[in-house]
Amino acid sequence: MSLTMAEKQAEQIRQISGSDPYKCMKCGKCSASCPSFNEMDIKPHQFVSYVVNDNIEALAESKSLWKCLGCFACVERCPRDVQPGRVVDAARQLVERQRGGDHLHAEDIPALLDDDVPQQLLVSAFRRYRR
Amino acid sequence: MQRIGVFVCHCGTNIAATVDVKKVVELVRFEPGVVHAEDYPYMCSEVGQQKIAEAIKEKQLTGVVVCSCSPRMHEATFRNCAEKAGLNPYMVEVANIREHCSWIHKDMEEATKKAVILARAAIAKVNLNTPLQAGESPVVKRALVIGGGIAGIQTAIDIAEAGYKVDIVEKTPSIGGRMSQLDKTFPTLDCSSCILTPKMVEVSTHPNITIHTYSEVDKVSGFVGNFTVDIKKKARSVDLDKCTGCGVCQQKCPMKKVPNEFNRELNTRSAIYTPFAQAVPNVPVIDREHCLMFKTGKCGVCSKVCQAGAVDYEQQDEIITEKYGAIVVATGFDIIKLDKYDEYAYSQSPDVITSLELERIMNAAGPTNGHLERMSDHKPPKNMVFIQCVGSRCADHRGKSYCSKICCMYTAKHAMLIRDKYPDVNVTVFYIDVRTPGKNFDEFYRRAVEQYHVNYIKGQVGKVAPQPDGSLLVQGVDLIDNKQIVMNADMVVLAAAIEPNPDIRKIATMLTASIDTNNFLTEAHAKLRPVESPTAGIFLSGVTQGPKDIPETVSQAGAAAVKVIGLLAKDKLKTNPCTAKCDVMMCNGCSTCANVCPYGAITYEDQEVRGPGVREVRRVAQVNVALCQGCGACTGACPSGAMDLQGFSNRQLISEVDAICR
Amino acid sequence: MPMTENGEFRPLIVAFCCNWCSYAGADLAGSSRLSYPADVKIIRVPCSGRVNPMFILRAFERGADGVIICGCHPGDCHYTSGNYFARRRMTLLFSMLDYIGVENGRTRVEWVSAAEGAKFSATMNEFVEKIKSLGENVRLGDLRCKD
Amino acid sequence: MQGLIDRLSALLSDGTVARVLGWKKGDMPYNPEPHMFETAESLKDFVYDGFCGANLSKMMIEASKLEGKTAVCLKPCDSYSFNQLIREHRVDRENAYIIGVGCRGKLDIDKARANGIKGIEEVSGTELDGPDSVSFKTIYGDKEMSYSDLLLGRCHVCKGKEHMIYDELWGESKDTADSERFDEVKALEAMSPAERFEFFKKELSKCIRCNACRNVCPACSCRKCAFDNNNFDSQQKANVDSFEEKMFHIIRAFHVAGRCTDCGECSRVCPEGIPLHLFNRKFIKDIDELYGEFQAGKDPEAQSPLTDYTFEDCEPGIVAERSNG
Repeated sequence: MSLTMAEKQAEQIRQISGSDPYKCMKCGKCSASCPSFNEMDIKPHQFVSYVVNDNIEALAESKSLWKCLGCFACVERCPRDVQPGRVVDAARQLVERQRGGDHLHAEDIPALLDDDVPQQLLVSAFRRYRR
Repeated sequence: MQRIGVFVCHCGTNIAATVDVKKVVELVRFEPGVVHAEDYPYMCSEVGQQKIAEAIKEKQLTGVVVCSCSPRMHEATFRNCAEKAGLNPYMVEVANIREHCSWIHKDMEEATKKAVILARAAIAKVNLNTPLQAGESPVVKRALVIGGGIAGIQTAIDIAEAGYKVDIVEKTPSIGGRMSQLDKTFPTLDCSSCILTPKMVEVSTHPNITIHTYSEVDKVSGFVGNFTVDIKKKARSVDLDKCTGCGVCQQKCPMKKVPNEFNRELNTRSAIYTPFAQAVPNVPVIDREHCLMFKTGKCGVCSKVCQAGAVDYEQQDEIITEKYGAIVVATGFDIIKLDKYDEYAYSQSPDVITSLELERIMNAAGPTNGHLERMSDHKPPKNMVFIQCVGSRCADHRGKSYCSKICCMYTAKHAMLIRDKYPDVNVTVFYIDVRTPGKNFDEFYRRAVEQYHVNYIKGQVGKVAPQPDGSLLVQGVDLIDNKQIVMNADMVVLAAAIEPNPDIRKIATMLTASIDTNNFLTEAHAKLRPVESPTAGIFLSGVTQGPKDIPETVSQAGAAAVKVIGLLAKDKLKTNPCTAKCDVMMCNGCSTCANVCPYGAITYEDQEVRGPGVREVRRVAQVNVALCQGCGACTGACPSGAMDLQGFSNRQLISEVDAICR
Repeated sequence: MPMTENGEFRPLIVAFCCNWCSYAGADLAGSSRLSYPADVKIIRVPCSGRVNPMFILRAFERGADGVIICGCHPGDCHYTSGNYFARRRMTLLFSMLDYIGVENGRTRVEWVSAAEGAKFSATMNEFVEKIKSLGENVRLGDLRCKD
Repeated sequence: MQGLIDRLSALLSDGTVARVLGWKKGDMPYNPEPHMFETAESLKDFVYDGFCGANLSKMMIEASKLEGKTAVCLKPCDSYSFNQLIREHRVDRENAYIIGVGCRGKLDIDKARANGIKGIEEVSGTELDGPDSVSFKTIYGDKEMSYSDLLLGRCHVCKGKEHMIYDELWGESKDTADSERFDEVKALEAMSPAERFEFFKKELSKCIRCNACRNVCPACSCRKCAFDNNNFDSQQKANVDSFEEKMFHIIRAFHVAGRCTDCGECSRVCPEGIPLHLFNRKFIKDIDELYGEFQAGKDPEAQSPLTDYTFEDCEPGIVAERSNG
């Protein structure tokens, strides 16, 4: 059985994030916790159903990917261990990898900084990807 | 050589759809000892059992193998059937070709092959079975109920009404349990103590009921029909017989700063106290941890003011030993600790409370005399937010995986009562699902919405932040509108998950009753034996078995009582004949087996042993069959193999291994 | 070597399950239709403490490729302590088998409660895979100069 | 040795004991055998020298059923076995008068043979207070070997010179340990499973099932051995390929696990020279490592690790973890 592109991407997201979207009980606590909720077009609790429905294309194009601060409030508070923050993070990685580079040198970063990227996201990323 | 009959059940299509039963019948015919084999759609049915009985008689069967569902399901059925047909019931073995075969395999050839092997193992075992006779043990006509909440009270009353003696052991100074802390009850909104107090009085005055409050079960030994229990009666420091319950001691006690457990520590009590006004017995206890007399040796006020001379600082803990035929566990629940839910600011603000605290606040005998007010500044709230499923339905490390079942209903009750009494208070409920299965339950919830205009929002709260002005900022989500909501509240009420009483692990261990990963006691069968523990003689009442509301608890309490009555009504019980047995010719008398026996069933005695070329007095093991429960730990420990287990003997098990590995 | 038509190795696995927890867990796996390979054959014992090391060696000697013992979780033994004794006995026996060069994956102890049908099935699937990876058990069968 | 004989005679004469369990001269100078001496006169054949390796504790099972006390000579390591038998109610302490005899290690005649000393007619220098070298008179002339080079394997891991139980002591003992007790086991553990398997297969293939190990073992003292009863279907000796043939030594080691004092008699008596103690010592090592140090026979009150447990005990999975990790 061969997977469609969309299914493959969804599977990739599941693997990168380590998250099982089927565990979601649609309580909305992620969205309730999210400090960037109002900036987002796809809301945190919706990320999960996009993965369940293999709709990664839409997720990749959404503004939300770049609005998530990576504060992990949703990861901490998710009662079902679905951890939407990690799903967003994985989607972000997927998009970045498709653009080519998956690796940056520290000295290259300042030049690449986009004014729109929230600072906290950078700090959060450093925190997670050091080593 | 045995004459074995093999009976293969189709179980409708449950077995026959995956296992070729005809083929099984054909193949087992050639097994050693088999003289008869047949199949039938439902072996457990009247007709099926008739077939077994007929074959036993016509073919003079000495052994029976039924290939059917799990022996845990129908072994007793088939053994009874054999016994009625004149065959020793222990000459029947069941090959489990449903749960362990047809239900888990899809390939017919493979499943059939496995079914034949399982049948072969059972046939090999039956070839070595010997008729066993069940012994008898007397039944002590007295029951013990652990826990004096509504579950324990109801069970005790029902058993007592049937004419049997019942003892209740309650850890706290009074019976009454959680229900005594509640203000009103859903869905009828009647006052909790108004319906509970008469029951408490009934139980305390019933001639067949003895109540041990401020007491704990310390040790349990024995078995169904004949348990011996040590009950530790903690020193109350007040003589139960002398005290008149006048309450002067509590008024005069100089130590009034003790957190009041009954009011969920929202206010304080004196060191000598009764938990609440309607307490049974209405006799205070001295909390020795806080009493000045016990801490400093200087005080003695209560003793001085007591007209009856009931205060006794010298009183000691006392252990009483009683015998019981049955034990009911009704240890109830508590709510979970909320220290892992910091986002709701429970530990930061006194105005974030649990629902059980709200019950006390709304109760006329509670810390605010029934006035709805904030615990921080005692002002009436304007906006109240209720948050559901705090710690329930959690897959993470913080909470419980189950639904606590009662929260949806009591939250609707709270919301309704508040809107009724304080119509200017806005009430918002954040919910994931509203679960209202139960008679008049959904109607009750709809009334909260339709009649009382309680604002139910589908969604959760992410954060509660105390503000400098004393209000609480609540950030939640409305999933229907797909909007984040940020609102101000004066009080936030958390529907915290319930969990079994933390003492239950210790108690279950003493009773050797199985317990699940959530600390609820396991039933003997989830559907068909819901009030019995798998451990014979142990029964379950109330939330100790799983989350339930009051009406469910009361019906289950009654059901447990019926099971107890059914047991106590018997004069004698048949004992399990599958006990250990020592071959004195082989026994070394080394005591290894006695060291591993959990029941103290093995003793040693000098006995004259006679056999081929042997006639001497030897120290050999003796098994007390009334105590032996048939675990077989001794058989594995015995170096010589002298100790064997009847019904699961070494030879039988080895022959099963051989049959499977053939 | 026992094979199916397509040349796949089908191991022979004996599972000893205690009556109170693991056998019931296996029943629950059945009633929940949680499948595991037919290679696993279950023998009911009252308690994991009933399993004599002789039974395990016997199974191996008669051609079993793997033996698994399932009992109540520590602390939950229906007979209070049987699984604790089983735990020590099996630890020492398994260590001895490993010592004489028998692959240690061929023996296993797992605590499965009556409520853990899913765990029972998962454990058996995993164990069968493990035994398949180890292949046929030759070592215990001919420990003493069969050839 | 004469002092010991005199003391034993006195015990017999004054009626303290009814008999003496000791060693008697054998047909060769290096094979004294256990013997029950009933009279003072018979003690003229009593011998106690470097070849008295035999552990006499097991014989006390039968002796303690006899009328009157039996004097028994126990070396320090034998006293562990005796204690263990007390714990298992197999011997009657009251019926035993224990002479704790000194020991400076016992000798293995095969070590001399391996060293080319054959055709032995006489041996001297093996007594307790003897010299550091042993002299052999052989048909090929006189030979000499140092006492320590002749020691039994077990004496190189001596448990110590203290007697665990005795009524009186005779002679000085010496701790002869000069290597680590578990070195041999560790060396095996360091091999690959395939190498270990080959090692044990080679060793066990030598077994002729003579039952010498079982007959000499003080822990293997069952009235009727599990291998001789048909409950396990393990008794058919005729079948070369039968269950017991293959599993005998593993099962035997398991049956004595937690009870074996590591006296080493099994390896000493094996006519095929199978290092049977390697099974027992593996169990002892595992028990020490997993459940805390335990020496069977040291304390007759101590609970055997196999009839004991703690909630926190390791899981059987530890075997794979240790082995693979």
